[in-house]
Amino acid sequence: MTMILGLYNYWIVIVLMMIGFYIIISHGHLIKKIIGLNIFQTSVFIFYISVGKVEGATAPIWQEGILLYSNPLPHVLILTAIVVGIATTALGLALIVRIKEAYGSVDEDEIQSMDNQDVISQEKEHQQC
Amino acid sequence: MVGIALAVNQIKDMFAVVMLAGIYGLVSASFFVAMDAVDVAFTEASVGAGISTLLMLTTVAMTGRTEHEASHKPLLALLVVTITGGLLIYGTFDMPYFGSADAPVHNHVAPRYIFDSMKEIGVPNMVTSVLASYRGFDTFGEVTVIFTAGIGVLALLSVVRRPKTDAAVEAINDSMHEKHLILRVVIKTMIPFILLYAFYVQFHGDYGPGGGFQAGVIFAAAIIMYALLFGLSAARRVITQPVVQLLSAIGVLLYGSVGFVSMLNGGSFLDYSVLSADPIAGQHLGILLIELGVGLTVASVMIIIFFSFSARSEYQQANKGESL
Amino acid sequence: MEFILSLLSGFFLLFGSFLCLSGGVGILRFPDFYTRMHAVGVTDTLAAAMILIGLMLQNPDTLVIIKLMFILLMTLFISPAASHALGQAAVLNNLPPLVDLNIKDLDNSTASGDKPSKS
Amino acid sequence: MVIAATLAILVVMVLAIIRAVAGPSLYDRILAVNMFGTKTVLLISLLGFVMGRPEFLDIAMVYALINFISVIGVLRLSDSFNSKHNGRVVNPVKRDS
Repeated sequence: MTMILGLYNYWIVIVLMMIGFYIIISHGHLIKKIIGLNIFQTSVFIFYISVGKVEGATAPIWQEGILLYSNPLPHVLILTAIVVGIATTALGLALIVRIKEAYGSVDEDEIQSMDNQDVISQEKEHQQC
Repeated sequence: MVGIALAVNQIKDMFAVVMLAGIYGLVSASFFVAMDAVDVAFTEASVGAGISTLLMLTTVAMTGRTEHEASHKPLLALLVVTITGGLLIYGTFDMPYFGSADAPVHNHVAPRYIFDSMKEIGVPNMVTSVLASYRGFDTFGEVTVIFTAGIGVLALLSVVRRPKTDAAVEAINDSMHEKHLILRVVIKTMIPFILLYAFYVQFHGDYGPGGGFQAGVIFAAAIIMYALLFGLSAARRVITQPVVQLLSAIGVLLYGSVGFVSMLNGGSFLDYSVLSADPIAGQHLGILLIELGVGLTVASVMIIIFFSFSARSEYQQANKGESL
Repeated sequence: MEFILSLLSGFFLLFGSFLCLSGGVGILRFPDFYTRMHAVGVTDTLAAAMILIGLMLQNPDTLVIIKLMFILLMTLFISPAASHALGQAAVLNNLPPLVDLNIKDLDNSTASGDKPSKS
Repeated sequence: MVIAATLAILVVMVLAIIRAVAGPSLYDRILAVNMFGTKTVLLISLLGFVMGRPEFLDIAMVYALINFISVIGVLRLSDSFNSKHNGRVVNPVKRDS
């Protein structure tokens, strides 16, 4: 019982992470993949933050008379990671927009089949030559 | 949160999924508050709930709303996920319990950050002091990453603007003026306060939650709000593309040059104690400057990203109208 | 004085929570979008105001009260504007309200198709 | 009393999530998100008081702002979205009014 109470935060993190992972590998829609990636990312954030939490402590802003603070280091790492995360997400979305323009689809399978057809037609041209 | 994530997995309508992702961001931010990570909650609130939802919506609007039924069976994926998850859970059995104060994380460098930062840096908000001073080099790297991402988005999505579309844009603008009259009035009164608030967050970051990252995002949010309601061309008239690009570069440069100035003054890179006669005053000055750099870069990169996305979207719509 | 303040703040907080709960029940139970919007829009603004006032009464610090006032003002600005925009968008995009279609005006507008009822 | 209010708000947030997941139309979802946002603002200000450090109201303020922005953005984009897909129906109305 103490183990469950002591470790449940990790398990929640793992469940979230696995859901994100599942979304990434099982869905063909590229935007959904990005959202899955975001969920994965958030699970890592939660992991860091929950590791930094100290029982009975308060937020790491110095104040007269408070001695117990949570660990500020994970907060710093995650703070920057969130902003970097949005920047990279934007980059991914930009790529998706370009893919949509080039292929007319954002579904992985359709893009794959289009690529395959391109390759096949190219090979045919080669054979004709 | 787990429930929301599962729902995201199930729903096919992309629009609903994006809305749920927004709620997910809000929930995780409240979680961060409950976990004492106020600065992180600040960032997640402005980024996860606001900007990323907007960007995803723009993309969804450009790429179509429905998702096709998956053609292959997800059983293999499920198997992989279950095995990985099981292994990870097995790995947690050795982890320190949640909230325990003697976990290894709290014993390495954290005590120094917590107990000495007030003496060494003189900034009450430990997150700011660690971010800007102890680990200033990391933050420099991150700012550069953001800058690079901005460049990447610009390279991928920039369009050559044609003067012909301006009339069409004006027409859209007029129709919007009728439609969103109340919103426009409300927002026009609010935008100055939002900008003021962004500056408050920027310069109050030493004493409370806040700092360059958050302030940048809030500043960008105000501009984005303006662009949403008054049209992109109007927003471009307020803050033009070259200016934003210049500002984003100036932010990174400011950060880096603070580091070099501290080197010239005899310290090591990004060691602010030498910037002034009094080490604590030097630290204050250094933190202020680099937070300003961070804020500039983040704000302008966010604006660049949003502008390129919506310019692309307008461009696509204009092209579609011609082809019809 | 102290006692009266805490009593008042408790009253405001309880009233606010009650309104919140009724709004929550409303968003879940009401039959269509417009009634739900009524439930949320009406209760939300008042509930937020009540809870924030309750918190204001609890704290003697001036800065905190000013910040709370700002939040309150912002909510009072934002919430109606957002509700308005939402309702208007729904009307403009022809989301049908769940009513008996014996109202003449509405009937006409759905028949002609192009023009939604002016609201 | 503060804790009671916090609990009430948590319950309402759960209800709003249910509506957001179930919501038949797009606007139901947006409404639920909007409500969720205001509730988060309240929750965070209450949490600040529960934890005894009411300086954290800054975050609540950011929430109020950002929530508004995202609702407006969603509406704006959903407009353009709808007009793109059944443009024949919506566009004339826009020009008339």
